[in-house]
Amino acid sequence: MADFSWDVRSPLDRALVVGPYGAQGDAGLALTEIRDFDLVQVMARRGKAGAMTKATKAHFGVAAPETPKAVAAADATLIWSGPDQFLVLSKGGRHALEMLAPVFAGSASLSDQSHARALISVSGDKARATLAKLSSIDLHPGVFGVGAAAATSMDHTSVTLWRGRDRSGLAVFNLLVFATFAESLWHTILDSAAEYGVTISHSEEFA
Amino acid sequence: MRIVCPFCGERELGEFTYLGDAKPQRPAAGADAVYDYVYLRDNVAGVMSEHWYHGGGCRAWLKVTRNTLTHEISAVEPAAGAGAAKVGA
Amino acid sequence: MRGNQANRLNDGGLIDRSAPLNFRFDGKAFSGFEGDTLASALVANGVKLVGRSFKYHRPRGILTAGSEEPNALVELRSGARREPNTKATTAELYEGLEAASQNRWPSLNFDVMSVNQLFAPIFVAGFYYKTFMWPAKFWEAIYEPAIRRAAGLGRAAGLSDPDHYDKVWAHCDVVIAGSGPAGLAAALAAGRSGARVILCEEDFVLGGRLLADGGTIDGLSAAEWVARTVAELEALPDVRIMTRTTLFGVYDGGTYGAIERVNDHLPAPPEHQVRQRLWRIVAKRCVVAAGAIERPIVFAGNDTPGVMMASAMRSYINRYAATPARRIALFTNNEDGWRTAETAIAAGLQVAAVIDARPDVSPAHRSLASKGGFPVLHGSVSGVDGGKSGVRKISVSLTGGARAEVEADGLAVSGGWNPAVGLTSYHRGRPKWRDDIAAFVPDGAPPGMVAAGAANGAFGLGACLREGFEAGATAARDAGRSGNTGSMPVADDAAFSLTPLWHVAGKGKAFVDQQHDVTASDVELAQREGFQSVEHLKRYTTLGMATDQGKTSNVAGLAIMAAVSGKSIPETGTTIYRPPYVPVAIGAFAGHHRDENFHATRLTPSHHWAAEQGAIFVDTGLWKRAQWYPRAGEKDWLESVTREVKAVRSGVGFCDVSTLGKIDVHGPDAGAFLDRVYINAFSSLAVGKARYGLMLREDGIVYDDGTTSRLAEDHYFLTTTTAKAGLVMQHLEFCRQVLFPELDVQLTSVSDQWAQFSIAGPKTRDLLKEIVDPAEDLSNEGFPFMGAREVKLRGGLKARLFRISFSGEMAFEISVPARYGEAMARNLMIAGKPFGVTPYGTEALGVMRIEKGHVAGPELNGTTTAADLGLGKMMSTKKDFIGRVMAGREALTALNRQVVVGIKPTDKARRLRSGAHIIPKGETPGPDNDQGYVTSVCFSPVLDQWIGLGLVERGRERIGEIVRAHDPLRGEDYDVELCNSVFYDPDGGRQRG
Amino acid sequence: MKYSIFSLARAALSGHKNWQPTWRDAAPKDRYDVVIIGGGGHGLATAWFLASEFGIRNVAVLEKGWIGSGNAGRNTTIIRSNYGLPGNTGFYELSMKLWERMEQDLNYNAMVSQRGVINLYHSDAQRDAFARRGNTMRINGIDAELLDQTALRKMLPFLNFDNARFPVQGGLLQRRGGTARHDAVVWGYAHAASALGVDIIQNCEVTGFTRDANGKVTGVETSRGKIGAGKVGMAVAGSSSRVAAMAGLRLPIESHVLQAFVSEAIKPLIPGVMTFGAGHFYVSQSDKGGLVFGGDIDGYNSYAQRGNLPVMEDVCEGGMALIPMIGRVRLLRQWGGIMDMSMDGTPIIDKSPVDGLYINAGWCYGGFKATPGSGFVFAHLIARDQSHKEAARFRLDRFQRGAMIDEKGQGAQPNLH
Repeated sequence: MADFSWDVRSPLDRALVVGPYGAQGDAGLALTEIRDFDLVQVMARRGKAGAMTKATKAHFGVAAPETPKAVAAADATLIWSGPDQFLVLSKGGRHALEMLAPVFAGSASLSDQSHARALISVSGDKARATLAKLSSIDLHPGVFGVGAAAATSMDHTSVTLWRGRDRSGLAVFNLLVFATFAESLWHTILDSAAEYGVTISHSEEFA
Repeated sequence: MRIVCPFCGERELGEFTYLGDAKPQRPAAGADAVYDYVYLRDNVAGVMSEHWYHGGGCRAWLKVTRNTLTHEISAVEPAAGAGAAKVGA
Repeated sequence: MRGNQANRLNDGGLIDRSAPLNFRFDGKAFSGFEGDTLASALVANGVKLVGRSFKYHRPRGILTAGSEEPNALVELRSGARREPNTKATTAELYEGLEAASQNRWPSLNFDVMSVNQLFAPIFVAGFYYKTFMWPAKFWEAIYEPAIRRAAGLGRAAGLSDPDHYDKVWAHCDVVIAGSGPAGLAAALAAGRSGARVILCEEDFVLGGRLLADGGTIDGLSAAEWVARTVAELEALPDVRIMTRTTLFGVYDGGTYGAIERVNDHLPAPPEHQVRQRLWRIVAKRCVVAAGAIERPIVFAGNDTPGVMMASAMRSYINRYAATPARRIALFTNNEDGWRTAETAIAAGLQVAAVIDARPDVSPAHRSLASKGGFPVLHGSVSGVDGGKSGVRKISVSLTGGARAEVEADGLAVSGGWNPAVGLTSYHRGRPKWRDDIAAFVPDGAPPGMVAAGAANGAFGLGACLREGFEAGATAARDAGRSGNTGSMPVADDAAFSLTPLWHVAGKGKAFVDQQHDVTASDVELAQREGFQSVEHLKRYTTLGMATDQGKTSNVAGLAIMAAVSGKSIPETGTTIYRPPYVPVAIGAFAGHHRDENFHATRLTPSHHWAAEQGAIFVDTGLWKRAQWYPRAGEKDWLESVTREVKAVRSGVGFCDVSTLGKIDVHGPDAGAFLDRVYINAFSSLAVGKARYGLMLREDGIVYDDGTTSRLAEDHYFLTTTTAKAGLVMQHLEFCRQVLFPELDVQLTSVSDQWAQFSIAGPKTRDLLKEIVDPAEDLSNEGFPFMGAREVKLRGGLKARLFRISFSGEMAFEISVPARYGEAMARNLMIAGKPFGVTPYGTEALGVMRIEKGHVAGPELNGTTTAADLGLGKMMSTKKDFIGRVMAGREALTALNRQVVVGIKPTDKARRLRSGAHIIPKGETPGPDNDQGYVTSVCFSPVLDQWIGLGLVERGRERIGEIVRAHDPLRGEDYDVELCNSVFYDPDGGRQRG
Repeated sequence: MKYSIFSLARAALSGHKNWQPTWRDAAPKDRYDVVIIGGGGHGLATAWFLASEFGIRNVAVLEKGWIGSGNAGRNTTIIRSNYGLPGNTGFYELSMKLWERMEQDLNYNAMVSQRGVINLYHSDAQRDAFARRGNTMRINGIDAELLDQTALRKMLPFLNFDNARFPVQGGLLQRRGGTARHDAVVWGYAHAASALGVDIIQNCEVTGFTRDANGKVTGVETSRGKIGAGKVGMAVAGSSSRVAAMAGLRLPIESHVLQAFVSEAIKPLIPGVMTFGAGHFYVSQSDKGGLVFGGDIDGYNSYAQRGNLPVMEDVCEGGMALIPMIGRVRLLRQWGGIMDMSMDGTPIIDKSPVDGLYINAGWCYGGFKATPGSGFVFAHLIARDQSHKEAARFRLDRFQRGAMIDEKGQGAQPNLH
């Protein structure tokens, strides 16, 4: 009997080269792929928004976002993804689909997206300048504050974007991008940021 | 053009896909009625109600009231089944 | 250090004399300074002849000092970076700049094509419409090539553009076009209010006309005021000042286009940097403070090098300390033009005379003239002596009829000012005429936009500041910003008086549009021939269609038209204003999206593994898919593909089919929903089963197909074709949200969640047993054909297994979460090794589907019905579904429709080609017997010959008939037999076994 | 006055003072045998064919603005007959043949220039579709050649063959395709029709129809008064629905904006016309030197005659992807025309359900190349009350019958055609 290993590979596994990229000197941008997460799409059933909200509150201790926001629960982030729906993002194994199924039984339909996306964290002085080349959203701090989220597009590709907690006084933007587009979009981000200098890394730590 | 998605806020045209006149209602049956629904258009020169899809965003279908002479958008509302989880809730 | 800059003043100007720059024009070495434009450096070096005109190849010099320049166009840079038609007046000087004059041969000084001037009596407006008609064949062969060679100004590089561009979004409350007094005042008011402001200035220095004309503001010199204002603006966190940036267009929803010339002032962009950047600025309000453009007066010889706009002459002298002439004559019809005489005197130049078309001149100017020792001539310039070496002598028609001559080497002209009404008119608005300034001013503007200062017809410095400041404050307030605007900058207003004068009658060519060589008599000819509408005038004479878009010529042209047609100027009207305000490089609009980055690329989960195997990839929409896997020694693709097919048919193979669209359909009404979108029933599908489904468009034509499985009572897993994945999702959401909102159903795309592989061939089960947990029953009873369920794999990983077959073999499709996709490919290779497992690509996939007679993209071409595809029986008669009613129309159910049929050449050695047409035997091909065509072909290893599918009139009734495959494009015509479209295992025993 | 090099030379001697108006700017009479609504290329061509081929000279062409102010004056000037479906193929070839004799017919140089039109393909599937279409053309007696990449490299070496997201693999070439000077087509038909007695009436907007007791159209109401007519033909492109509504008709048509662009003039760079097969971009170079190019429609119903920025970017992206040497060439002007997009992408030339009213509409963005053919078959229909055989499938009731002519296979979704 053959011996199999079921090793996982991030869709950015090949494209991501840890280290500096682009202009030399102080990097304007830090680009980090976050690996090992669970991501579940939760969609309320017809007329069951109230029940879904209640279930969310009971399970996560926070209400599900009803507007484009990312809400931090103890060990998960609930990210609005459309009317009557949100994504549950958690470290791998925390809130997997099977664990959430009983929570939302009857109130919402669940769909596993854990492998459908890559998660990229964008930060640094030039984070906004870089994202302005990719996103038509206004990311001014007065408009897109901590916890703001958007279901939007970058480079004609759907993404989920939200602002995490600031790090060292600088804004952190998180991006969920579709896995099969991830490598392509990654290169586009690098091209956009090359003039500022980029530090590339990956991590299993959640911001 | 920018459309104020009732769910997402104001967004760039590129996130949306256009379908067309939102006035005709799909008839259940009848060749003439369906022909009319599928093929004939008022082709309004002025204020028109239209179906747009926020496919590059929240995937809601929207009814957009827009002037075809000026492109001015005066109202945007969700399609009946967008956000329907709140129906009766 | 002055180098050879003989016409450079010793001091003054905004140039940095400590930073000399070397450059070449037409191969000759010159020098200039940092802060120069190419034009100012040429002026400083005494170069007067800069270009040749479009039609007559007349010698031309520098007319203006800005982006309205019609004449001083050069080819800038060389090699792949050569930029034709670059305005010397806006090109910043840099070390090593190379420029060449254009539209001349062999040289600027001796241009053979200037012989065209001899034919000028014939080459009038529209002459080409009246001739070159005989003989007809000569047009393409002789006349047109000659015209094309003669036209066209500069030469494009002819090489791939080596530079990069990008595109950026910006958002603000107020965007301001122009940084003259009005623009700066607007920025000040809006910025102080707390508004987010973007100030765009096309020049590389802020200040607009203040740079050349100075003035006193708030008791400070213009330069001091600009410096103080800019410092204040830069200190405001939400004010962004963008120089080298032109706001070129306004689009719906308060979106503005702007082009930033990031690195055009350098020989080449530094590493990692772009050449130019396209800005899409979303602004709640816009203040257009783009100023005004001084307009010429049309007179004979007005295109002679050395004739220059009066304001441009001031720019060269004051801003660049470069003197266009030593002895200057001024021709003006207004007060403002006199400033050039003042400037010339202050710079120590001679003023030869001022020719003023007005009856009176102010006492101050009269005393200036007597102090300066030059005459004031009341009248008009009627001719200019001088050729390519520039102005020598000026003929003047004095009021009252006498004539005079003035010797000068430069002639400054001021015909008044035209507000820059482009931006305000781009939504097809028409400006309105104001008699007091004899100019068009904005009459309304696109929503959110307002004009201020000279752009609005307010020419005084004080008025510009006032209008700009008020517009900025109002814009900020409208955008919800209510901070304290502080005090308004104040300056005096100079008087502005003008006597309109457009055209001075005289002998010789008087140019209206200098770049396109449109003369006053061309305008008159157009009127005579009935081209009186301004749009006809423009199109017939090409007036205003040159690279300057008529910025210096349009108003004069229509004024002359008005005069000859006996109408007023406002009655004559203007043409439609069209963006962009200045020409913009096509590369900038493309940005990052060129070469390999034209569109995004989608990669399958096993892509990198396939690449390691040496797969050849094919573009399928945005996807890269493995097309085949060549092996050493195989001579061509056909050999590889044939091997792959044979391996599957005799053993086992696998193919990544993750590109299929995959949609989770959830909810209590999921089955009812699918019943309405598919022509066949799905609510009756048992849990654990899959079914092939066909969707129509509402017009009854087939839209898409795929296999949909029921994984739970309220959960279906739907697949679409690769091509239609996104569109089907959109269509289903439309059905869910708009057509059937009463149904409780939820949709999610899971296309990227699952890596899906087709495993096919008689040894499939053997292979799967190695991978799947031994507890899973894969037998025909335990997992029958069209079964679908979750299974556990060895090692505990969960997968979905579907017993479906596209190849006609015993086959399964297996899905694992996508990040296991690469591992799955590797494990299939390991597990399948004993069975000779072979990875296969899309070509082998295609071969096997054709052998099986399955329809795909070439048959689902947007015009075929279910019945055309042989799937008519699937259409349920028991329910409504999308497309049901329209599918019943007479022409869609006609008996003579082209339907899918199998096709094979009677000569087994013959290659069949897609796109060949089907013609009955023994008939001459023609539109009446063109009975269909070949849609898909392959070489079938099973049949050992080329086979195909086709859409053929009544094809299924004609099985066995020999017809012609007619392929004149490829010079082929051969007999083929119409046959059953299922070439392989027609009773399906293999896939069920 | 006959136009020729001789008349030009003679006129030059007198300073061009003796030229007459190219067409008579007529005032409306009370009644005409035929009134054509729309002074664009199609309307004027119809009038000229009525007068020259069908002997009907008591004809008026009513134009609400200046002649050629609609799509005739805002297109990308391409002529071709490379269609693949029955109904289209023969019609566009009829039109092409009329282009080939236009200058001689009209004594006006419309600069019909047959420098070739090539559709580029980037995949096997696209090549197969082009092969099908090219063979259709050949079977209909139309020239067509299928070029592979080797041939194409020789012909158009500047295309992006090697560094492209979707490399060019070949193309379908129609050498007889090309361009014509769009405004001159309008002026040429006006010139020739006027000479045959047709009244060309500008600044005359139709505001309604007059009908008799049986509902038959008896004339039109206009901004310049009522004008009686034996028959009324409409050729108003983007305004088709608005004019038809005046007669109580709804059409299978939507009005959409199509943008076009021109670059600064440059020395000859690009021969012929080419269309990108992997994006929305087509281009030719005018005799004046400008690259004339366009792409997809903006995508939503509009009567605004101006284009948006995203489509402008999309077109330029296509341009750069295909011809990377045009990066530094500058885009000079952007404009938009209103297209009468039909539900299958194919025109309608038919009697309307209203007696006496004839429809010529639904040209999508194919109207310019159809100008002479459209005029000819429309004149035929009006004069004979019977469709010309090459226009027999352009019936209004084809949608009811299911006999669509859908070259792109997009169905009843006009913005996808």
